[in-house]
Amino acid sequence: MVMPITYYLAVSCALFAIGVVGVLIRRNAIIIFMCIEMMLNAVNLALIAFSDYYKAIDGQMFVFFVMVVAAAEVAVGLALIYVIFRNKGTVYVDELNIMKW
Amino acid sequence: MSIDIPSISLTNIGPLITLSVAGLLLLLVDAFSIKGVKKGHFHQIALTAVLIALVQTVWLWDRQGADFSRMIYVDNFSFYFYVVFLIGTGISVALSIRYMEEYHKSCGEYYALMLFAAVGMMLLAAGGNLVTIFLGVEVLSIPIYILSGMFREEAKSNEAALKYLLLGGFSSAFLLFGMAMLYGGTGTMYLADLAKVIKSGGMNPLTYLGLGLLVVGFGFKVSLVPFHMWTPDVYEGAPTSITAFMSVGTKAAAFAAFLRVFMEVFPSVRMDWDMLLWVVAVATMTIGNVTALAQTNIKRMLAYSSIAHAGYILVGLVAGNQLGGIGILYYLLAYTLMNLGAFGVVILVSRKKDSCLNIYDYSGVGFQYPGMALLMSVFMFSLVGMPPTAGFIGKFYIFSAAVEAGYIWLVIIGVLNSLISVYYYLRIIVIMYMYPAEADLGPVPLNATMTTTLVFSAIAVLAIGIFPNSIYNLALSSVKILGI
Amino acid sequence: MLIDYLPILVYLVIALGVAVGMVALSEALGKKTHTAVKDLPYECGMIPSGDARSRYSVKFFVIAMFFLVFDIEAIFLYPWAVIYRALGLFGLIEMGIFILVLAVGLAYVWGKGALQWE
Amino acid sequence: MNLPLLVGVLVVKTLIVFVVFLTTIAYVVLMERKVLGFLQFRYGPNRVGPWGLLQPLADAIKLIFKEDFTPPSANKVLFVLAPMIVGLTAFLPLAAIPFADKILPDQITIYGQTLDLTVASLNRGVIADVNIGILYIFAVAGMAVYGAVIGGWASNNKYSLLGGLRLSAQMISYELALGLSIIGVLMLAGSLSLVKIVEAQKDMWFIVYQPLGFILFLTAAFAECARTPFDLIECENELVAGYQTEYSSMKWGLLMMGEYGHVVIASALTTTLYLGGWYGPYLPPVVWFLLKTFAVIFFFIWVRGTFPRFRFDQLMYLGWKVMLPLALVNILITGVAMLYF
Amino acid sequence: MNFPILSILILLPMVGVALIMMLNRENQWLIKGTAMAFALLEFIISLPLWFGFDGGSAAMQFVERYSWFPAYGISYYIGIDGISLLLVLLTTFITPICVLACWEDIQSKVKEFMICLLFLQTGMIGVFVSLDLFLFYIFWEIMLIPMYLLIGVWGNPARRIYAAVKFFIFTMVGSLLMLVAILVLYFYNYKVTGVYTFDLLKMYGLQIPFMMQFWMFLAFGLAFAIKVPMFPVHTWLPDAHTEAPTVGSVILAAVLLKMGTYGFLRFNMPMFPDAAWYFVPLFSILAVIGIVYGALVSLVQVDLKRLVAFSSVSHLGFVMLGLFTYTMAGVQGGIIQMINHGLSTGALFLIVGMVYERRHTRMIADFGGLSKVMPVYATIFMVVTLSSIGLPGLNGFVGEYLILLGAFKTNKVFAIFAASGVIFAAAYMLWMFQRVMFGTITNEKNRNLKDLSMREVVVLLPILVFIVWIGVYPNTFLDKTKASTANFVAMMEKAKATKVAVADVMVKGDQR
Repeated sequence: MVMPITYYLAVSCALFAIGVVGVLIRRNAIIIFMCIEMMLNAVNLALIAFSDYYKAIDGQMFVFFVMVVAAAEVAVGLALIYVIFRNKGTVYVDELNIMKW
Repeated sequence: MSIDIPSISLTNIGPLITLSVAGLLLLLVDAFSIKGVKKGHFHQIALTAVLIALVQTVWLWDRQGADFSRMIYVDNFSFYFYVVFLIGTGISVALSIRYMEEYHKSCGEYYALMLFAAVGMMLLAAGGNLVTIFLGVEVLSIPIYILSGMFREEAKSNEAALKYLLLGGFSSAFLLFGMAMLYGGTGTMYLADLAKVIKSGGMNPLTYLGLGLLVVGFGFKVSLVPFHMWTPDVYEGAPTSITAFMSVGTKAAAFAAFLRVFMEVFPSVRMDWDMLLWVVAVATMTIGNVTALAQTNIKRMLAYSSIAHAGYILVGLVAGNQLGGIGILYYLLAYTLMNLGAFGVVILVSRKKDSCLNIYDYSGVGFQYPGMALLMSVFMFSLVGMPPTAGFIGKFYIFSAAVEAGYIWLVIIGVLNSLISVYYYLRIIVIMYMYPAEADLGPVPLNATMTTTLVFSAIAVLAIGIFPNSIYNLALSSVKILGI
Repeated sequence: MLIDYLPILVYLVIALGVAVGMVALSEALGKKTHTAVKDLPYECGMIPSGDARSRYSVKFFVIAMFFLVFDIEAIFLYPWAVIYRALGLFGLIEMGIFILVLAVGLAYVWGKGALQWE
Repeated sequence: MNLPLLVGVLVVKTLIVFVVFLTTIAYVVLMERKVLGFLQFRYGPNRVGPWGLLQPLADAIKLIFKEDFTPPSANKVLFVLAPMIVGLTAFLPLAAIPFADKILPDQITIYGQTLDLTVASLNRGVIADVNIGILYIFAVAGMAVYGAVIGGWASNNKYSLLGGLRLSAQMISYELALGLSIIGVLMLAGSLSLVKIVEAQKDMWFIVYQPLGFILFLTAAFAECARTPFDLIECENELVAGYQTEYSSMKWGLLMMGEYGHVVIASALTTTLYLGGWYGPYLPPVVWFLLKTFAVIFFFIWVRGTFPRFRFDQLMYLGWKVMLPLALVNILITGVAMLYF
Repeated sequence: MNFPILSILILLPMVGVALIMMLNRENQWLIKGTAMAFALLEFIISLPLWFGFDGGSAAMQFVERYSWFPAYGISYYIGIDGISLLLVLLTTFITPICVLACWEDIQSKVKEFMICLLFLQTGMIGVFVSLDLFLFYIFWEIMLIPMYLLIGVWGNPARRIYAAVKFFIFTMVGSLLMLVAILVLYFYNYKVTGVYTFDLLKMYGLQIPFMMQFWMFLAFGLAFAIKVPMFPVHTWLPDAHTEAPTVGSVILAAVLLKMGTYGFLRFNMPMFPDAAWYFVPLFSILAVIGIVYGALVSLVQVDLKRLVAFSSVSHLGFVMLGLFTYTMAGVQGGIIQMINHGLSTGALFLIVGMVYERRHTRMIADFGGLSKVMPVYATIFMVVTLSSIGLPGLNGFVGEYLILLGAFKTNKVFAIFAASGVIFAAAYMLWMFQRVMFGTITNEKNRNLKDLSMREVVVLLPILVFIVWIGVYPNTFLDKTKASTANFVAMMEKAKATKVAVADVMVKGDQR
């Protein structure tokens, strides 16, 4: 039951692409944020697949770090979004327009 | 199960440890207000740490090799950047003091985060493995996300932080995907091994994809066109001291990694990326400069100009020769000094909170505060690239590198861009010296540390501009490591 | 390798079947009547006031964020713990540093009063 | 390898284990009522069947036939989904918990076909001996919080929402302590597989080496199951019934099954991690395992009958400021001890 | 040569700057005095150059060379030959005059003004004495900053900023392209010789392919042409001159414009001789256009200063024409004309400035009959005007005569057109003089104007002395430049000869 690496890659790329598109078209900061996380997880998938493919541990180790980083990013991000929601009452990036985008 | 315990020497990352420990200490001191440490004096801890780290770096100089199972390079290239980051951090810390007091935020975590960001920068410059590089990027970025949003009550600050976070995260994801692809294409994450594989004809669709995505990822961090959209907003909204810090720190760190990765891993496939970077460099310089022309907010102006500077620096990378490497290293040091100096004056002039950020608020500063105006002029002329300042020598190196490599047109576009930049940098000087003061500007609350720092920066800008030899030699011994 | 997870898949199917089946069973068997008062959200017999989905204390968010960070950090301890015997003193020192950093983070959060519920 | 046959055996084995598990849950409810009655000098249920032994059956029939009411103001999909999640997350961890050493021979012959039962640990007293068993359990059990939050939010009831939020805050707070407290065990066992962990206790239960870890784990487990003294989410005098307020019929039944399922799982896990799992003299492994588990369950009920409830701030205080640092200390102590003793 | 006289000349003003920075800004007298003292000291120190200079040698003299930036082959390499000798002396000579001239003119921000002035002096001297391309470029750029500030801060309020920025940007355009060219040259030199150097004299001997010369000549040429200013890129000059304070205009006219012509002479032509020959027609035509255009435009000016400014365009056209003849007469004429222009146009600006101080207007129409109320002024004005026109016996004649002589030898058409410039010059200058000085006093405000003060006479007198000196006995100056000029002409001839030889070979090859 060994799956070819291309399957994993395809899923990973698809996830990544969905994430990118989500970031680009969605306007809700939280959803954008989730899309970014999805991109990171897509990468994780790819890394693990490669790691398995090369029978090397590097990729899996990298995934750990990515997870940590993602968590830290989420912590900061949610805090920020919360503050913004309290100050402005919205999390839609369109409405955050004191400065030009 | 047997595990090879790598022999590691913590002294090799002494500066990083110092800064981290100091950062943790700051957090504790802040949270528990230990006796004998006044709340307002956190910056002293931070500055001390920076100094110690600087001494450590100097002491480490000329060590060679790698440590932590080759995850971290211990070489002059890293050390050079350590010095740049430490100078940048030190100056930024000094510039923050009054700014923080004004906001009644004499908070330890502010300085702690700065130190952590500096650690990230160092990690980025020293990374010998894609993992370390990615970690560096994030350890650098995450504190800066927070720092940009430090002023919780200010909508602008919030907005800047969120924008930076979203786009920063976005770019990290690209960078990461690129790294994954490189890994997938070659089966290794060590830069040295990657280079070997690629040199022996290991380029395949995955590695090409990885290469491209790396450019995107780094491009975001150093704000290359077309990945520059975040820069002006974030620079404008973030607290000025942080804008200063990130404008130099992030850029220098990302360029360090950019340079290391492209010079070490991809030199054998130069043909594949030099035209790409050529175009990006031209676009970056031009768009940065032209847009900067239209700005009236000085922070925005400096933001766009920083984009332009990224373009100049990229020229050095396109050149890709030894001189180019030296040019980039020198330029980043010069840029650190001059840009921080400029932001320092901006902080001084914006007397009350973030007022006086319009360039016309500088009317009459020239003769009311001759010292400050003189400093600003030095920094502006340096940013323009007038001799005998550091900015000139930096551009000189970079452009001469490109000439040497045969990119005459790139250089011509570069100098024409410098010309455009003359206009908006000069405008500040015009306004300072040639416009009448609209009203009495009132006292500028000077602070001994800040003043000393700014004077130091100005003198340094002139000194390394007039006597670039020592820096050249340092940079030379650093770039040699890259094998160019 | 993968075959080791087959039982889990089987078990998942069965458990899911049971869970869904139970709900479906009572859905199918129980009778349904609606009255105006019965349809109201339960507030001890009072007429409900205000929207139930209002904002709630920031504390919950803060806790969630702390968890996120600390839990992920804790995850790092697992692989380490498994091979601790092989790592020996080296592992202890490394993880000691790691735990120290975690502890400083906790102390900071503590000192700043973020763990204070009231 | 004959896959269909393998799956067939697997299904049978799994079904048996699962039914036993469900029955256990049902009887834990009864046991609780009986024990609480005993502790309070009264009888528990004693009308349905001898000593009330058929009470669970009666309850089940009642629940199934009760009106399945979904409040119109609730979010329908989520409202239905929540109990399923709660139920599932209580059922699923069982898959990785070993209840005996070997229960079947390595090879059996069915319909003339020889089947190698070592594949997928079919011969062992565990549904799935995966090498990351403990992670699996945490991963699945951690999802329980979704059930509570979704249920609380979907009900569109203030009590529910607050209950759900409290539960989530409580669960994630104690999940940290829970996760960190078992690291000592992992260090001793050197594996994440629960089977390996049990096997590592052949000579000595880990509770001996890990007294602090055991206490922390058990406390955290109480909180995770939202049992007294941490049952703030449904403390009837504050929040009616917490996130369960709007639920009725079998949906509520699933919630209850989830709750008691968690208790059973937590007890089984305590047994596995600290009390030597199936090991014990004279009696068969399964019996030992059940004995130990029920002892822990009894302890759960005993505590419920004895302790007062915490206030929410006290709960948070305990979780973050006592348990978490202690868990970290425990790791260091274990580390040092393993090096030098 | 032991005594580092040139370095002292470069550094002394900086010492003055440092000193003035420390003075209290309230004490204007002290500031002015210090500046004056330094300017005079500078002049005195520069005098030994004249006496110590060996006019019979074309070699660089007073050479100082220190390794500055060895890795790059940059050195602090300075020295003068006959050409730069005169220009250095002109600089040191003009500066004290300027300090004295602005004694009362500049009232506000005196401290900064003096700082700029002395700073500027460093830059100017540096440009004239640098023999290292890199060093030269640095001085070339540094000099921009104080001049820019002089125009922008102390200029005419209405349009000073526009003028200052225009000046700055025009100059930068050229100089940045020059920087690129310098770099290209530098690396070409390395490729050919294997030595990293910015040494100018080494570049002279370099054999550069023609196409490269072509572009390099253009790149360098643009920088210098803007500075000269030559015809199509001259537009910054009238603005800068008009808006600058008197002293700014004087220095601009007297010294800064010379840097352009000096640059052609020192860098462009010897380094890229083939291209230099190639471009003779183009640049000669531009020079002639400059002469005629400058003169014609001067005719219609209503503003005194603007008129003088456009006359500069015309005069410098002469210089360029002279240089591009590559003949002994033409080049020497060009050199001497540089000095002449420095003296007479500088004096003209001073004169205009003096009347401006009194009347605060520069419109020709506002004046008339000044000779009656200001006889001394009128006399000096007359002499300077005539000098500018090129009256025999005064300096202008010498230069223009030599240039036309050179031009006639090489291309008569250009010479004829250029000669017409002399006539136009007479026309606009004399007409201007007449309108300002003669006639009846139409404007009552002019009736009570004071004649020149002692200080103002002292300012102008030294210039007059030289105007007459050069006019009567130019050989004093020509002798000093002779050897250097001869050397230059010989270099150019040699290049032409090789080019002809190459062409011959090619032609013969064709025939075979």
